Amino acid sequence: MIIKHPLLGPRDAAEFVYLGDASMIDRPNPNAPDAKEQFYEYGYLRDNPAGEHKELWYHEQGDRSWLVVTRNTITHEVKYVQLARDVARAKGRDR
Amino acid sequence: MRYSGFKVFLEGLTGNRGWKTAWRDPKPRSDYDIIIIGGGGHGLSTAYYLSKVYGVRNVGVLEKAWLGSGNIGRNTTIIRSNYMLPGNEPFYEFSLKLWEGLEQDFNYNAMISQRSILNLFHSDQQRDAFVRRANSMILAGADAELADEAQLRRELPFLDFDNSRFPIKGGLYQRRGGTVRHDAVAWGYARGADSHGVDIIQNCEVTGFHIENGACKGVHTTRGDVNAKKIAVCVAGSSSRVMAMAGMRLPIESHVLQAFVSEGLKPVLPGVITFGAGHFYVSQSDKGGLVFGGDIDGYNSYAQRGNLPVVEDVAESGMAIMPMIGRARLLRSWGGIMDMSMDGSPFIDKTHIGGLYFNGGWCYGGFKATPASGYCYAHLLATDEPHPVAKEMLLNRFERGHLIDEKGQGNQPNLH
Amino acid sequence: MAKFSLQPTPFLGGFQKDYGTVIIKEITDRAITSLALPLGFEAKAEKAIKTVLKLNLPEVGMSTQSKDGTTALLRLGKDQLFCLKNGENDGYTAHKALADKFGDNIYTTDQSDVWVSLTLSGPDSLRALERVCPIDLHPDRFGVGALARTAMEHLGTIIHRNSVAEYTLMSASSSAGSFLHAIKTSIDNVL
Amino acid sequence: MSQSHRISGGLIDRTKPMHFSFNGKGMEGYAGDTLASALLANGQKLVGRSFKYHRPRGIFSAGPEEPNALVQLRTGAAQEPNTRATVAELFDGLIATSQNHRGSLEFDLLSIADLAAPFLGAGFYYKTFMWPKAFWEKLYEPMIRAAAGLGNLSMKEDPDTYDKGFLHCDFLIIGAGPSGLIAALTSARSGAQVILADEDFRFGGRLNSESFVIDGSASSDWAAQVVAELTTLPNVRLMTRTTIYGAYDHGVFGALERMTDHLKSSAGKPRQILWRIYSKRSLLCAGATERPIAFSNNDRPGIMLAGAVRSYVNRFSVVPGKNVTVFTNNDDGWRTASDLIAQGVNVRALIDVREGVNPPDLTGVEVIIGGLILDTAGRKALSSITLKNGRKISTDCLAVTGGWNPTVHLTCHQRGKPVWNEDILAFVPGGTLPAGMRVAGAANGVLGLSSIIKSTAETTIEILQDLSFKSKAAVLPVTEDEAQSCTAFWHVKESKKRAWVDLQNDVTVKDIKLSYQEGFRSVEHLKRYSTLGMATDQGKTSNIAGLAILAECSAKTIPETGTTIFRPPYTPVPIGALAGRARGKDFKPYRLTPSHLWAEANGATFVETGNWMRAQWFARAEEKGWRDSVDREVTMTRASVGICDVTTLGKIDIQGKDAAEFLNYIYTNAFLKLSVGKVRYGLMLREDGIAYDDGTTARLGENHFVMTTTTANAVLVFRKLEFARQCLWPNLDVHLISTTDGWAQFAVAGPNARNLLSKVVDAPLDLSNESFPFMACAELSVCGGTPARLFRISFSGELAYEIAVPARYGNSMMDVLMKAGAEFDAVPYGTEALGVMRIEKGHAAGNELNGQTTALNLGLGGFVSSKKDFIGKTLSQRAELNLPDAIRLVGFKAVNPSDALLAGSHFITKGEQTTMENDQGWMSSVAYSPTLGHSIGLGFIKRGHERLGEMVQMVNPAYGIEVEVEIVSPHFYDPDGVLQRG
Repeated sequence: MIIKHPLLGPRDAAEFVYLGDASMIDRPNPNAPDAKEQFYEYGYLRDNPAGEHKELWYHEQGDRSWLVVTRNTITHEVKYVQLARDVARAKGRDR
Repeated sequence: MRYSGFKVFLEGLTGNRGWKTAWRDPKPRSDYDIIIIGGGGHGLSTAYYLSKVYGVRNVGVLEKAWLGSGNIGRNTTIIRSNYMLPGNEPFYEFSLKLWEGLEQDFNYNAMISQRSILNLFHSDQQRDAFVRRANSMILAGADAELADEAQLRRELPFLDFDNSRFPIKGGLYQRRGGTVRHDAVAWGYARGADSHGVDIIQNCEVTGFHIENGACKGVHTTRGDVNAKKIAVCVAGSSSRVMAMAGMRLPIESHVLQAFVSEGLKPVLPGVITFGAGHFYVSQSDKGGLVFGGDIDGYNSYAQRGNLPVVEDVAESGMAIMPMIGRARLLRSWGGIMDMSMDGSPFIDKTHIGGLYFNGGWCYGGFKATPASGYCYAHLLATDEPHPVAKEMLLNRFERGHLIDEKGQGNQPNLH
Repeated sequence: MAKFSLQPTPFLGGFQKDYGTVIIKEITDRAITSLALPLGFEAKAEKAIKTVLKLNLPEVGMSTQSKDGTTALLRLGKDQLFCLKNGENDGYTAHKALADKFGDNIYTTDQSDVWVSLTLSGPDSLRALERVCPIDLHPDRFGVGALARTAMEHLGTIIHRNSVAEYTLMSASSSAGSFLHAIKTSIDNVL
Repeated sequence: MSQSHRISGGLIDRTKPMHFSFNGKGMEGYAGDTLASALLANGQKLVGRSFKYHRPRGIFSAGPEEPNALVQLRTGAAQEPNTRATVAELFDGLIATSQNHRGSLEFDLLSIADLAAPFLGAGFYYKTFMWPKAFWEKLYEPMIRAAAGLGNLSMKEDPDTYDKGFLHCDFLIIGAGPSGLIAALTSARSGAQVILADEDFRFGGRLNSESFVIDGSASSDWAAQVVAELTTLPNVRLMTRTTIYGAYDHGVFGALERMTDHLKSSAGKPRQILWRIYSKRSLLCAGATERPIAFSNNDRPGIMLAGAVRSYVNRFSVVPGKNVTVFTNNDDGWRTASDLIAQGVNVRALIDVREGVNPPDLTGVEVIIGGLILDTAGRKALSSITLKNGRKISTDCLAVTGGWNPTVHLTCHQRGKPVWNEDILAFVPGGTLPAGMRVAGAANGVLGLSSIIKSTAETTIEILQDLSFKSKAAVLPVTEDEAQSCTAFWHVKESKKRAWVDLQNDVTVKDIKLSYQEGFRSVEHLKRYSTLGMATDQGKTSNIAGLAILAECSAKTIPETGTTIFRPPYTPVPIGALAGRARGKDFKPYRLTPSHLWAEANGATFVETGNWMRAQWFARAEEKGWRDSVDREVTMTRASVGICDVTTLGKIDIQGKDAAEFLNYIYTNAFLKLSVGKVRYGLMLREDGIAYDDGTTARLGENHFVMTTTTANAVLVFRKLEFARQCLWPNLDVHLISTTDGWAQFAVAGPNARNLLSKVVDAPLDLSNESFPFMACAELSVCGGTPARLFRISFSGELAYEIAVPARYGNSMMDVLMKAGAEFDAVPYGTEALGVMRIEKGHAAGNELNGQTTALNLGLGGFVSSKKDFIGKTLSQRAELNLPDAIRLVGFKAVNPSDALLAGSHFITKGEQTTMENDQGWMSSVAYSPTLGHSIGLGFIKRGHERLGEMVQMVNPAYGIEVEVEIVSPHFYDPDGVLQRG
């Protein structure tokens, strides 16, 4: 597979390490009243869709950036790739 | 119709005209006591044990394609019970015991061959972990044997002992482990279940659940609605997709695992061998092909095909321990979808929806579990109580903090 | 007090070899300082780079160098660069000097001994690199000054094109021997 | 002349004769021959035996689809089983032997299986061999395995080397037959980067095998001219002997280039190269594969594909027989007859199954229209055929054609599903093709040379436009379409005896019918039950016929019945090639510590720690075994001072205004208030609450920390920190860079550590306990100006420091430390002594931090802050991770001090049965403590912290050992930590 890095252009997926669903960015607020429930869902439950999937890849053999890759899990077609840091900020992570 | 050597002989004399179909091709009925979604290994064995052991015969198995088309038809055929944790080892040992009498039980030669499985280790730390595991196995009534380097040199002289990057220091044998002709398992169970009255309905895809007031009453399929008192989901590779139709999210990610077979060769490997310093396992089939594999590709996928880096990684690991296979040729590769759970261990459980049961999350270890999975699932379906050897395989274990994490990798499925 | 003194050991013993159409040479006198741009103060950092190094901030995956060739700036990532100082035998001191000049504007880390550096030059270097380097090195896509961080024979590597037929390769110093072995094997296999 | 079947002409080089042997018999061929053509030239018809019935087999095809002519090539360690003679290039000195027979090829004892064939139908083995149970593994299975398989591995290490590489192109053309050459010509002139690859050693494909005329020349001459032009173009890479074997995601292809397989020896160069080709667009020009017709006894040597007969006659100038008969359902068969006549070969008859067709004038040939072959004769080679009217025709070669199947294999490697084309009675590419791929020529179902050329040129121009290359329509060469009419005819239904569909696996029409009869009716069931298409040729010539017969059984059409899907590789790829260089010592890179040279020179034994090689111990001449060395290293370190290279610990430089806050999220314990110049131990959890890694982190400046990780987790922790930095707390100003390799770091431990270090540390650093206490750190210089870092931390429990210098000084530093330590009898110590000392101190390491244990289990609960959030906090609080009877890390010693403890043992409460239910925990680490004079262990046991002083059984049934042990504190040595603070 090839991942089109937003800064570096197309790179073989072998340079990357995969983590999983991009919802891993959404670490819950530990002070929420239902934090335990939220962390359980965050830690363990996945949509695991057959189709478009936003997922985290780490360019370990490259610039060390984490990317959010939107990829189809049936065709493997990559729709777009973003820097995870930008995504996390856009999601409003506060620190 | 009972199969036997005598029958084969008689039929041979009369032009093989008397062989009947191995199973019927029924139409789905509108009502069953239990329907099993998924006509793969686990679904068929569930149907078999439900009908044979628990006396539940009004059972329909709904399969979206041809029976055995899932992972039972695309695995590397290994059976073993070399697990470590109490949540797993008794279950897999129960499974191995069922394998040991299976062919006579269902009157089908699945070529169960207890050729042994050997896990090589290459460091003191690995050895310590294997000793711990060997002792767990023995404590649970399984067999385990630790071999040192000298013994392995005698038994497997073709391994690379002298020029290897990671020296082979020994290995953990389970002599009762081995291989099985995988398709035959599906066929044997299907034939057995069919003979006890189970309807196996192929080309019948479930398209939705009929849920009323928190209870599941039946399913919608491409061949009409089917109702049942209990609905048992058993769809490795599609667990999340199917359970999503019931509104459930699962602690599962689906990944592709590739497997490979070489051209046929005269016998070279005595049993199953796994590499401890890389990702590689190999055995030789009765036809002579080296059947081997390694790690999952590592990303979510529902495509039954893999990519090149893992092929190379597997070949590299293979050459690292047995450089004699360099001139053997890889003949075919394929991929299966593994429902990887968050701790690497499976689920056999009720769901919060009445009448809806779930069996899945077998990662890449479902084949060896086929008999016990079916037996324990049948037990759960028939009695509404978990079978004693499967009592920890519950969906709520992550909320409780009861992890069954053999590899200690945590909640990242692609590392299990 | 100081009756002991320390002698440097080059990671490849100062290896060089001329294969005719390919030449490999270990670089032993280069300081490498990593520069990190503080979050939210990238513009200030860019200005500091201009002031201190007299160089513009290159694009990610590109480099610039001073006219005299003593200083090069490699942009490895959005907020990370390597500043290479040629002719420096003491990387840590060179890094300290830079750190002092940059002050709070840039975070610096000495990387001189993290890497083993080789130049690979000659008309057949591209053919040899084809055997280990996954990056498309066609001059239209990887021109002079371009760089990429990738993996070669399982080893993380930075490749930098110095000229049409000369590359710098940097890989982890602890595995320098294996890296050299990989490059030498590639050359042996194509010549 | 020995080459009894050689004729004139062809594309072989008669100036280069080549000697070879088959089954020890010397033969001769020419450069340009394949082994198959050379065997045929020498009149060798019988070349192998089939898989199941051990029937005599000859050469069936002239290409990669060959099911029959598999040989063992070469000898000794280079022996290569299952090599298709039809693609093996002849070289001088080639040695080939036949395979899969017991006794000689001519008299195979296992051919007795053929007599038992009525009892060995499809899937017979699933129905028998079950009684008595033990006989399966003891008798039946060994018998089956010995008879099965094909060739032999040498059991020796592959003597050749392999290489890999990466290629990038705009446009990859797969196959260099007529369409591939046209595509290459058209695209080359546009300036695109083009790769043209073909598995053959000569470009041209069927142009070399046919008697076509292009632009007035022989088609093979035209091909040669095109190749000559392409050779001059710098943007075109021509790759002969290169099989594109797999299509992977996003335009990536796997290719195998055979570099030395056509040579007697590889001469030290790689035998084959595995290329990963990255293409923007690709064009599959793989041509088509001919298929046979099934009829009784259609498997005898001498029965061949008709197109293969043309190849042998036209390209290799070999006649496969002296009296050839052609059997066809299509016009193509006619060309075989006419080409043979043109070469002066006697054609006995042309038998066309079709009624009402009218072949062109085939002078002197008997043409039988509407004819059928019912049977054949000839034990080891074809001698005659019998027609439906009972007439026998004596013939030594039967050329059979049932039409052509487009070679769609690569189109299926992703999501492609071929579709049936009724016009050409074959599957053509369909469904979703691999990204960027298009298909041209016969592979796309276009038959007829002129049509192929025209349509390929058009497709190529579309592709180039798509890639934004300017391209002119090429001047197309002038040629004609050959006659192509074909009728659906798969097998001779009137045949009464076995008619082979899969020649290698011995699957007959009857087997397919039996499978259907038994309910194996999906294509996949048929394949798996009968083994159709599962041989080394993967059904290239048999799958479609099998499907057609299955369709016939169910009275369905072929497309209703199903399709066959091909998976990679297109043709088998040696495992050695897939591994490339990564084998033996090159399996993984070596990482060496900075003092490696010193250690090597000073008696170190090294051990693999991940990819690192670390000194395990330093043996002295008088020592009898490793224990002697390790005991001495521990004792002398504890008595005076020892030095250990600890460079392998991960080091991460962390800087930024928010670095302290960041670390506070990462570690379970507080880091905000760590003072500059201080080090703190830190524990990390995974987000699921399980302990992950530990180490020390030093604060060198307000915004500057240096973290150490365990050796094993260095990369993983860095990855996790980057995740936290970029994804979880993206607004923190924090920057990470690994400096693991940059600093050589040495532990200097023991009562004399300070005295030793004071000899190398430059002023003004004051090492006194007051100014540089336990857990202090500083940047300084050593040995008169070399920059260094000093940390006062202790893993051994002694007064200890870790001193770091730039890695290039590491070897020298080790030497200096030893010289400076000489007056204290300083010793170097390795990982074993390090391990002993940490067990004596009760420190957890990899065996304890195994990904299954919590801070509570490890006795590190005190490091878990309740005041702040950190990774893993919430989930670590789950109920069942905190049960009262949770396992706890404690120490163990044997009640009888001479008993040895063993890691991996389990614990059973005294008096209880040794079962899993009673399992109380396990021993994770053990060592012989020279300090205490007995074996000690660390382990986990339920409620361990409350059970100090209790005796339990350490059981190790795997080794047959049971030892009574006492639960003790894990801190065997200096439990109050007086020494390390001294």
